[in-house]
Amino acid sequence: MSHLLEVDDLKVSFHVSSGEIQALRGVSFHVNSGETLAVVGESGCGKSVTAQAIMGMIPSPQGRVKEGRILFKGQDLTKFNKKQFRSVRGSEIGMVFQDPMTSLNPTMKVGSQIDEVLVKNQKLSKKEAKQKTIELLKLVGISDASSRYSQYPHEFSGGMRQRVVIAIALACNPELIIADEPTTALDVTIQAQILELLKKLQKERNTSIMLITHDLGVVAEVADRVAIMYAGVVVESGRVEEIFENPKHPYTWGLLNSVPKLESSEKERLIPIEGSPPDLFAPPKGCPFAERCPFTMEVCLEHMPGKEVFSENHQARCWLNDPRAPKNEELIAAGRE
Amino acid sequence: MSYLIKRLFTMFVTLWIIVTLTFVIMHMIPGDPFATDAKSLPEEIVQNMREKYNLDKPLPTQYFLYLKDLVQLDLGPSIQSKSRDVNSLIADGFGLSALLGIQSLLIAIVVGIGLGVIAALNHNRLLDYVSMFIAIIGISVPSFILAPLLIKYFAVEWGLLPVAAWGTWSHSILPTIALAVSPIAIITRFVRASMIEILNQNFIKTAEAKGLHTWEIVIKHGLRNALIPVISFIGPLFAAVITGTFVIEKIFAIPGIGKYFVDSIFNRDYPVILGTTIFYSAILIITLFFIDLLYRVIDPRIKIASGGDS
Amino acid sequence: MSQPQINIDHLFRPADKESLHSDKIARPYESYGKEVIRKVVKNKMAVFGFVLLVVIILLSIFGPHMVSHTPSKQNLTQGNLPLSSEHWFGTDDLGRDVWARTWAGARISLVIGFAAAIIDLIIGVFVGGVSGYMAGRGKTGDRIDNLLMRIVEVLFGIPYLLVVILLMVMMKPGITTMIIALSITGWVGMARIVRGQILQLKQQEFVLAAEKLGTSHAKIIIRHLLPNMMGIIIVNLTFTIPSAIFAESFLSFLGLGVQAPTASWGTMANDSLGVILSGQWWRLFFPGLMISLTMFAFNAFGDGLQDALDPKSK
Amino acid sequence: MSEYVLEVQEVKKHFKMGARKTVKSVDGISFAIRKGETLGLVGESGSGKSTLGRTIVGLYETTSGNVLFNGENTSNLNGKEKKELSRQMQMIFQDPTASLNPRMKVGDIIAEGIDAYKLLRGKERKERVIELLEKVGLHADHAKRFPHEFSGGQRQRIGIARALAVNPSFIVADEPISALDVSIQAQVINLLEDLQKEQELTYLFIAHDLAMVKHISDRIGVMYMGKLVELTTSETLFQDPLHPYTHALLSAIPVTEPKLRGTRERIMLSGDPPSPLNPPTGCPFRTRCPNAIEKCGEEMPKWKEIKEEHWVACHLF
Repeated sequence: MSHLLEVDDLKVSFHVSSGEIQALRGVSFHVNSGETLAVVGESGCGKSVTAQAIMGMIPSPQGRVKEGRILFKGQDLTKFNKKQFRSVRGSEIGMVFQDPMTSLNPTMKVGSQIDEVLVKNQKLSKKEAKQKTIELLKLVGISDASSRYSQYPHEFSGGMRQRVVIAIALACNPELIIADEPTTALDVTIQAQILELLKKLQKERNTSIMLITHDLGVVAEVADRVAIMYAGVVVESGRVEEIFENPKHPYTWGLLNSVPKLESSEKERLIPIEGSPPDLFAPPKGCPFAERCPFTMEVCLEHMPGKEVFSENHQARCWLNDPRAPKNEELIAAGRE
Repeated sequence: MSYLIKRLFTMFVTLWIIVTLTFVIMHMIPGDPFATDAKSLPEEIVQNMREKYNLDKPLPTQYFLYLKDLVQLDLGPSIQSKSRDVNSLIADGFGLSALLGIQSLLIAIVVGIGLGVIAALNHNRLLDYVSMFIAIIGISVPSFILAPLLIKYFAVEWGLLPVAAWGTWSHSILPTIALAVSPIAIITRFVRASMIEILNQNFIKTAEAKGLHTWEIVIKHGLRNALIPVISFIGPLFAAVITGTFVIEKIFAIPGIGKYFVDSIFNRDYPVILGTTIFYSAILIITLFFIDLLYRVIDPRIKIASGGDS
Repeated sequence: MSQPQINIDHLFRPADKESLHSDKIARPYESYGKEVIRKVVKNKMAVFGFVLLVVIILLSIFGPHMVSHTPSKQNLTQGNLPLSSEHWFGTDDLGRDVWARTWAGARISLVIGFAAAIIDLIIGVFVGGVSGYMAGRGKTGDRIDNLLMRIVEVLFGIPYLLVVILLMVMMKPGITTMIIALSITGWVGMARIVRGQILQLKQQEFVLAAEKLGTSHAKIIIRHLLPNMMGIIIVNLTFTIPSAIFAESFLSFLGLGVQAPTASWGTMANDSLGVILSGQWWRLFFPGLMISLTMFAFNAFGDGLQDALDPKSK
Repeated sequence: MSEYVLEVQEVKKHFKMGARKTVKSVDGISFAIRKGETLGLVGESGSGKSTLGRTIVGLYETTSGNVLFNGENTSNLNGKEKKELSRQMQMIFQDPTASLNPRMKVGDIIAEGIDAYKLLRGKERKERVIELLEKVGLHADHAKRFPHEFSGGQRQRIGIARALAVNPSFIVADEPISALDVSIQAQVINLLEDLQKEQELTYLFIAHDLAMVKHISDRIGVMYMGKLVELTTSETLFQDPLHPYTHALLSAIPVTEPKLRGTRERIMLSGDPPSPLNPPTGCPFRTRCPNAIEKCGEEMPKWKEIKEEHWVACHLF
């Protein structure tokens, strides 16, 4: 199966008055047809910039794709001009944003905001578009869709607004939906509804989803594969089971350890990752995680680790996986616990 | 509904305070409207005049008599132009002033929004700097400097347009331009600032992700939202245009209401000063009221009935 | 990615982590003031405005002394002279030196501008501050806020130039009267801005935290609220000063402001209104240019400052 | 002296919105916290949990009801006693960016309470600031820096140091970790736990992350639309929840491992919480409750102790 989306060694920088922020420093991953890829990482690791790069929405003139390719159905999006991007956005790639409270135009009727994308990309008449919009509203679980059509966003709750944003992303039946923290701003009961909706829609329509999140619970719930990002690089990627059961990167161990286990009844002390992520103004020359890693070796400080491939899907960038690394199994096992 | 009632009530209170203040100030002014003519007029006639204008009565009585007339929309007689009352003076002048005001305001709104949007779309690029430079120039050059320059070049040197006074519509072109320049600049600045903010909002990103063209995003999603804060600014702007006409009407010798107002101050023509002040204030207050309503129409988040607590 | 040409085998041993400062500072140190100055300096228009402003202020101080003519000395035989080495900006119909008069006028404009702005600042910050701070503090607090806001609302509804004109008519014309007249309604804008800011800041958690820690009202206002509003207040000032200057020249032009023979940009413009057509362009040009340059300088500087103080700008 | 550090009795906090509308953010809540205990408070946004926290520490005046601290009614005290009591109840805020004054140096921020209560001066004050900085894992030379130079986690630790500066015995932590990254959250939680042991602190821990609340709390209260609907030990709440809302809340937590996907029974709530401006009659949860009966629309269920240490407000029990 060929990849629907393939990001290859993508480098993006932002130029601000005080210098260059290297937001993406060689990001590679892919999304297959019909699967959900979760891109996980803490704030500032480059998850959202990756999404912006795919959509051609990196703020210019400060931000710029410096190197790498983004292949979508075989075409390199980094070579696209504005017009080409417009033909992809909305019709082939849909996008769901983080904050449903501000992602809808407050002075435009909810229905018209969905219509618009249909009229633009599918050249439907106003009337056809309205009909389709009402169907879409029903599809995303908004009851009383025809009267809701002519209401304004402020008359909708957060959860319902996010459903509308999803309806916009879905309207033209795109092959890929990029969802940037779609449930972060929502309450847990609403989050469950939205995740359930995304799962259902994916099953019905066979859409690929690139889900950006920082919440491992969300990942465990919906992802097929996972890419873990840290300081502008993908440090580990693999099938969701592999990542949760056999993680190969100390950062992944750290992430898994720092959330309390609901299932365990004993009160265990959390194992945090000490320190904070590096500043991308002056990223370290070696492994970006070396400063916070409990197993740092001298090599980690000097050289960026290469990709270590464990299975068809599972890769990690860590010197510990190098055959030359000391087999400190106990230590590593302890860290993974 | 309660909002409308409250709003109307405040309007009347404001107007009443203005009437009272103006009335009190008027009568504290040193100098007598008949002082200049006093020598040539026999004492008896002056006395008659005082009676006619109620000036012989105690101040509170004068005040209540004035209010009584005012309620019937009668602004009283003028002192200078003896045959005329203030109502007819205003009726004469208002048409010209309103034409000038509306013409220049319309130009200002169209040009100002255009320049502001262009500047915002090119934020921190050449066209932004050019637009802002034009705007700052517009704010910096007072109309009483600009107007003579316009006359000198367009009318005198090049002979393109009539010099001054009032006649055909072409007479109104130069004063309209002179009056529009500063509102253009002010609107440009406001629209730019507001538009830049709106273009950074998340819903603009949603619109972009829909595959819309930049101009579609600006017109359908940006402009209406960007204009909401600008609308609240049109009230004071309207006041600026009104007061701007004082100068313009003086320079172009246009017999508008502004000219009457300035003349009446020099002539100590109490009833005219009072009348025009009240008239101006009323116009401004009513404008502010309609702008407030417009605001609520454009922004669906505010309901007229609820008084806007969202 | 791996470097096969360099032998790194020996590096596979635990690193000395002590040398790594685990809790280092995220960003290099730059104080708020320095940051603002850096951003303003980057803005060419703002720098230009600031330099222009300094030049105008210096000329208003020293300008009249640079020539031997006093601003109001008449010399009817020297009337309406064009520019010369004797009269740098020419003379008016009464033979007065336009250079001297222009800079004497600048003094009046600047004094009125700054004085009116400072009075606006004091009253506006006080009323806005009290109103905003009291709002939501029990019944009395709400009442005080309500009362002050009603006053502001009514004053806001009055076209301010009308009030100024009326006051100028009522009182003896002159600089003091002008300043009083301009400040009577001028503070309303500042009060509204300050109140809005305070209402917003009061909701910020750092103000709640200070309150929780037992910090007194006065200290909360001085240490937490005012420093965080300074930017907006200063920007507002850079726009009130030129509008006061504008109002002065406007009123003087109408004959309601500074009285003859005192020189003011407005009166000079008014005097020369008739003669511009007959060719003595310098009599309108120089005062007009100076008003425009002053307005331009303040506005350009204010715009730059506003951009620099905007936390969203980089 | 009472066994409880803090007793909240029928506390209400209503906000007036305009002339006629009132939002009942906190509407008759009662509970008590023992010394050294951590009580977790969970609920969706708008449930009133933050308002309750702020009301307890005295940032908001109660509309009605009493807050007792060490057995003393906080509203009956005179100025001096009130100030002393206020010192003992401190608060940690949600947003590590907004809760620190950007124009003040970190050292002065931490010393703010010391200054306000005139606890220490000069050299002693300086030493205390350094001691506090080190206690929360920062360095002495950080005192001269401004907040914007720190990362989110570091800022939150500064906020904790500020609260500790006045030696409180009770701390309300209002969503102290919700604005932080996952890897940083654990740092802050561990710090809070260590401090609690060291200084015998009592916590009211407000959060919406149920897993974290379970981890740190001895007992947990669940809030819905201004009311407490269930309160029990964390163990019991997760193993034997009673209120239908608690059930739904628990079942909505995402699984922690992909292999558990689909194993848990899901109670999917339909719809959103009702508008606080226009709450439903009777039990506020009945509009979304899968088990609602007729009685639920008629009256608000009583707050009662069903089993030992297990309180619930629901007509089904």
